[in-house]
Amino acid sequence: MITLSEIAHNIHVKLSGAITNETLLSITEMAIVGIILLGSLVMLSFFLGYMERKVAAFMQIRLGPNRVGPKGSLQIVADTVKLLFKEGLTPNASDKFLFNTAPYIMVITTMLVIAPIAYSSGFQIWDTSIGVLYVSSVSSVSVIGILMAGWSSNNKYSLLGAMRCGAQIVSYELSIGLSLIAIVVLTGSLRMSDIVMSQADGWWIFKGHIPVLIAFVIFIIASTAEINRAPFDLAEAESELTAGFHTEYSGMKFAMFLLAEYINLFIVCAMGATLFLGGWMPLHFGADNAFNHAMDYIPGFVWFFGKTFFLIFVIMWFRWTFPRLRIDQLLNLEWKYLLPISMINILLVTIIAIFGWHF
Amino acid sequence: MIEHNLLEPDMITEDGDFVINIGPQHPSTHGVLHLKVWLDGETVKKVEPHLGYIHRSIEKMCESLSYRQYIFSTSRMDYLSAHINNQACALAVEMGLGVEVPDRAKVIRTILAELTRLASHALWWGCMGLDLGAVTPFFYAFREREFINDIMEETCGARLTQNFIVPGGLMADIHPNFVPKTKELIKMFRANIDEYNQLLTGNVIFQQRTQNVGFLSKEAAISYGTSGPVARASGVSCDVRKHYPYDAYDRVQFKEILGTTGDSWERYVIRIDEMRESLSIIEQLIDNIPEGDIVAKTKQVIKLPKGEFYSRVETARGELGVLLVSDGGSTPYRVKFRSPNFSNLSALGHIAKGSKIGDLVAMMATLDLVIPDVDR
Amino acid sequence: MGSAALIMLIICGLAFAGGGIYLSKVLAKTSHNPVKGEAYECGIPTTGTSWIQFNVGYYLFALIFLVFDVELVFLYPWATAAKSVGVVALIEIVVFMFILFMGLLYAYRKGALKWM
Amino acid sequence: MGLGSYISTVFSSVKSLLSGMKLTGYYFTHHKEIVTQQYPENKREGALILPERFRGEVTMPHDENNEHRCTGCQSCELSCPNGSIKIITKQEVQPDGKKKKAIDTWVYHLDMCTFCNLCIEACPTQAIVMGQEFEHSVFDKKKLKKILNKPDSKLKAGVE
Amino acid sequence: MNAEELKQEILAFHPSVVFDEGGQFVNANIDAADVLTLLTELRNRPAFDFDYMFCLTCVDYKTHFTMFYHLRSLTHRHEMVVKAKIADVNAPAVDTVSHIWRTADFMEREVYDLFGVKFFRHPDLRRIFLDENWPGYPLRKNYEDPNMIEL
Repeated sequence: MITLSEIAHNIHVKLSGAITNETLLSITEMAIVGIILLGSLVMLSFFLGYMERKVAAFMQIRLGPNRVGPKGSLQIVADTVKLLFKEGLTPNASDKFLFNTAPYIMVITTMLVIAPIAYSSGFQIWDTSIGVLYVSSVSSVSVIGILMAGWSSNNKYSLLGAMRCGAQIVSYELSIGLSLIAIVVLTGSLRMSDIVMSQADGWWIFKGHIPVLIAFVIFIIASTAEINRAPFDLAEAESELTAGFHTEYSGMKFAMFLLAEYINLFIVCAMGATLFLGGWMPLHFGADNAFNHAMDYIPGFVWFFGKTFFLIFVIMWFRWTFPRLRIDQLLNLEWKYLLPISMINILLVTIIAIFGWHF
Repeated sequence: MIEHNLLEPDMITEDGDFVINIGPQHPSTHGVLHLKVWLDGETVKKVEPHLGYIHRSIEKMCESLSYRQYIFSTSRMDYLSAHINNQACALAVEMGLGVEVPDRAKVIRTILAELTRLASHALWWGCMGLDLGAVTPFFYAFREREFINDIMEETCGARLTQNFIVPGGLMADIHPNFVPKTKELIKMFRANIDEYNQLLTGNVIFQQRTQNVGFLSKEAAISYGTSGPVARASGVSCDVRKHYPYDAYDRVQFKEILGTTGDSWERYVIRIDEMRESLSIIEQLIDNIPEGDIVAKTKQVIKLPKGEFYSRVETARGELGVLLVSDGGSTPYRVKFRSPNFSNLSALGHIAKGSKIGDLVAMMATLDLVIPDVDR
Repeated sequence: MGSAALIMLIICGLAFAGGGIYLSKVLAKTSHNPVKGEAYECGIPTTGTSWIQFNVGYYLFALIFLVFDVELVFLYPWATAAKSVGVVALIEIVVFMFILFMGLLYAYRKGALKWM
Repeated sequence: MGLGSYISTVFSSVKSLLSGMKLTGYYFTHHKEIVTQQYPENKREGALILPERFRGEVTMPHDENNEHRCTGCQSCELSCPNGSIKIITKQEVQPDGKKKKAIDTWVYHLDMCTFCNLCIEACPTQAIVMGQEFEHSVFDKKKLKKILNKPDSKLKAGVE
Repeated sequence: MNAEELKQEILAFHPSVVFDEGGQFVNANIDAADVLTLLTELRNRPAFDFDYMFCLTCVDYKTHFTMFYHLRSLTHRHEMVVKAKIADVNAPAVDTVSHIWRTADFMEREVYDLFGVKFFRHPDLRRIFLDENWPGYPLRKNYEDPNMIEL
C-alpha cells in the first residue's frame, strides 16, 4: 500500500542522490514542499468554495452553480479570474500601509497554522512538540489582521465589524483552548503525532465518555465563532454592516480574505478531526478483528480528509440553517455557557484521565 | 391640555457621535430607505429616516389620469400588495359612482387579495430570515410565492402588478385552472407553514433575537397611526376587513389576531398566524364562488359626482386609504393615498431607540416596509 | 527543521498574497474617478472620520480575556503532566479552576460581561 | 438561575437547533424537491409554458393577406395611462371614391408600457392583443419604439 | 356615538363649526385658526376620544387650501373628518397637531413638502421627500415642473 510518507521519503532519497550539499538539499526540499503546499491550498479553497455553494444550494432546494465546467465545478475558478481582473481600490482616507498589509497578515497567519497538521502517518510539515499550543496561539494572530483591515479602512461599518470581531475571537479563544486542553490531559502530549497515535485503539470521542463529547461540541461551536462563520459571522454581518471588516476591499485583496477564511475553515476542522476523531487513524472497534483489518486498508489520508470534510460539512450546515446571533448574545453564549461548562468539563476530564477510566 | 408625549427624553446626541448612514444602498433596507443612525458603540441613540429616493409623485400623476387609468399606477406603490391597492382605488370609484359590484367579482377579488397577502407575507418571512442572517428561509418562502405568482399569472396575466381590477368588477373571469390550483396551494402552504416554524420560529437563536426587543406600546402604536400586523401586535384592533368589511369579507369567518406586548417577536408571530387565517378565508370562498357577471356596467368615461370619497382596505401591511376628491370631471381633482408603510415607518425612530444595531435590522424586517409605498 | 519550515511558510504566504495582488494589479484595468476613493457608506458621503473614541464595551472583554488567557497558558504545561502526576494534579486544578471561576463570577456580578 | 433551568435551557436550545438542521438536512438529501428552473434551456426544450393570458407586449395580429383589424379609432391611445401608444392616421380613398380614415403607423413605445391591458380592453375591433414575448432587453433604447402595423398592410374588409 | 349626536356634541362647545350635508363621514368645516382647539378637544374629551388619526392631507382648491384630518376613535368606533380652510394662498399656515398624534409629524412634513403649508410649532419641519432646494410645491395646482419633458 502506498502511503504519503513513502512518497515523501522516495522524493527525499532521489533528491539526496542528486544534491549532495546539505543546506541546498533542505532548501530544495522546502521549495518543493512550498510549491505543493500552495498548489494544494489553492485547490483546497476552490474545492471548499464549490462545496459551500453546492451544499447551500441543495439545502435551499436549488441547483447551485451548474454552468461553468462539469456540474459547475469551474465556477469558482471563473470567479477567481474575475476577481483577478478587478481593480483593487484603496480608500483615500484610509491608512494605506495597514490597509494593504492586512491581507498579507491574514494569508501568512493562515499558512503558519498549516505547519503542524498531520495529514497521514509521518506526513507532516513540522511535527513540533508543542503542536496544539502552537496552533491555538498562532491562529489567534489572525484577529490582528482583521482589526487592521477594519480600522485602517476608515469606514464605519468596517470599524464596527473589526471591533465585534476582536471581542468575539478573543472570547471564543478561551473555549477552544479549554476544549483542546481536555484532549491534552488525556494524551499527556502536545505533539500532534502523539495525539493521533494515542487514538490507535479508538478515537477520543468514543473512548473519552461524555466529557470529551462535551468538549467536542464546544470545540465545534467555538471554532465556528473563531473563523467568523454564520451563525457567528458578526464581523461581516451583511444585513447589518454590509460586509463588515472587508467592506472596502475589492479584487485580489478581497480574495485573500476569502481564501484565508476557507483555509481557516479547513484548519479548524482538521484540528477537530485530529484531536477528537483520531486524525488519520482508521475506525477501530475492540481488539483484533476482521472489521479493524478491513478499515486498515483505507489509507490514512483518506481517513483524515474524510473526517475533516465531514466536520466542514457540519459547519456549513450550521451556516445555512441558523440565523445570526446578536453581539451581546454571542458574548453571553461564551461567557455564561461555553466557558463555565468547559471549565467544569476540564475537571471531569482530569478525573477520567487520572483514574484511567477511559477505554 | 394633555401632552401625548410618548417619547422618552431624547438621548443626547453630540457632534462627536458615531453617525452612520444605513441605506440607501444597504442590503437590509429592501429598497432605498435611508436611515441616519446615531450610535453609541453598538447602541442606537437615534434613528432618523430620510425618505424620497423613489418619490414619483403618484398622487400628482393621478390628477391627470382618468378613473380607469389611475388604478393601475397604484400597483407600483406597494408592489407586494398590488392587487389590494387596485382594489382600494376601484372601491373609491365604485363608491363615488354608487355601483354595486357583482357577487362573483367580489368573491374573486377577495380570494385574489388574500392570495396577494399570502405572497407578500411569504416574501416577508424570507426577508426576515435574510435580515437575521439565515439565508435559507428566503428560498423556501419563494417556493410558495412563485406558486401563487403562477396562479396570478394564469388568471390575471401578470405576476406582480396584476392590474386585474376595473371599476365595477374585474377585467376577465378566472382561469379554469384557478380553483384546483388554489386548492393545491392551500394544502401545500399549510404544510409549509409548519416548515417555517421548524426552521425559524422554533429556532432558539431567532427567538432570542426577536423577543424583548423593539417594543411598541399600544398607546404609541395608536398615536403613531400604525396599522396592520404592526398595530395588531401591540393589541390595537384595527383590521379593516373586520371593522369596515368590503367586498366579500362580511361573508367569511376569520379571527383578528391580536398581540399583547408589541415586540418584534409578536409582530413576527402575528404574520405567521395571519397566513393561516388567509388560507382559511380562501378555503371558505374557493368552493362558493357565485355564478354571474364579473363586471357591473359602467360608462366608458367615468365621471364622479363632486365630493370626497374615502375607501380603505387592509393590505398586507395595514390600512391603505384612498381619498378621492372629485370636482365632477373625468379625472380626480386630488388623490391622497394613506399608505400604511408611511405611518409604520414613522414609528421606527421610537421603537429602535436604545436597541442594538443588529436589532434595528430585525425591527425594520418586522415592520415589513415597502419603500415605494412610503415614498409614493 | 522547525524554523526552516516556518520561514518557508512565511515566504509561501508572502509570495502567494503578493503574487496574487501584483498579478491583479498588472491585469486589472484601472480608471481614475474621485468617487472611487470614497469610503462606502451606502452611497452617502461619510460625516467625519471613523477614527474616534469608541465605546468601551468591546475593550472590557479584551481585558477579561487577557486575564483568562494568561491562566490558560499555565494550563498547557499542567495538562501534559497531569496524567503522570496523578491525584495531586487533580487537587491543583480544582483549586485553580475555583479561583478562575470566582474571577468569572466576580466579573459577571460586576457587570463587566454585560454588553453596553 | 437555578442549575436545573440552566441545563434544561441548554437542552431545549440544542433541540430547537437540531430540528432546524433536520429540515435543511432533509432537503439536502432529497434532490427531487429542487424547484430551480433552467431558464434558457427550458424555453428551448418547450418546458417554459406561459399562460395564454400572459401580458408580454402589445401585438397586432395580421392574417395571411397582410390585413389587420385596426380602424384607427384611437381608443387605445386615449385609454393608455402612459402615452405609450401613438397612432398616426391618414385619409385613404376607398374604391367608391369616399375618403376614409385609416392608420398610417401604429407606434408602440414598449419602454413606457406598463402592460396594464387597458388598450386591449378599449379596442372595439379586437385589433390588438397581448403577445407572449417577454425578452425585451435591448442595447439601444430606440429599438423599443415599435411600429405594429406591417408595411402595406390593410384593414380587413368588414371591420368597422 | 352616531353622526347626529357627534354633530350636536361638537356644536355644543364649538358653535363655529359648519357641517357638510351628507357625505361618507361627519365633515366638520372650520377655519384654520381654530383647528387646534377643536382637534385638541376631539382628542381629549372622553366622549369623543379620537385617538387615531388615519389620514392627514391637504387639498389645493386654487382659492384656498383645505386641510383634511381624518379621525377615528378606536374605543367608540366612530369616525369624522375635520376640514380646516386656509384662506391665505400665498403663505398658507396652520398649527401643528404632531404633539397630539405622533403620526402627524411625518404627515405634516409631507404636506409641507408637497403643498408648502407651514405648521407652527412643528418640532422638525423639513421637506421629507424632495430636496431642500427643490423649487415650488408639486401638488399645488399652479405648479409647473421646470424639468418637465413632453414626450
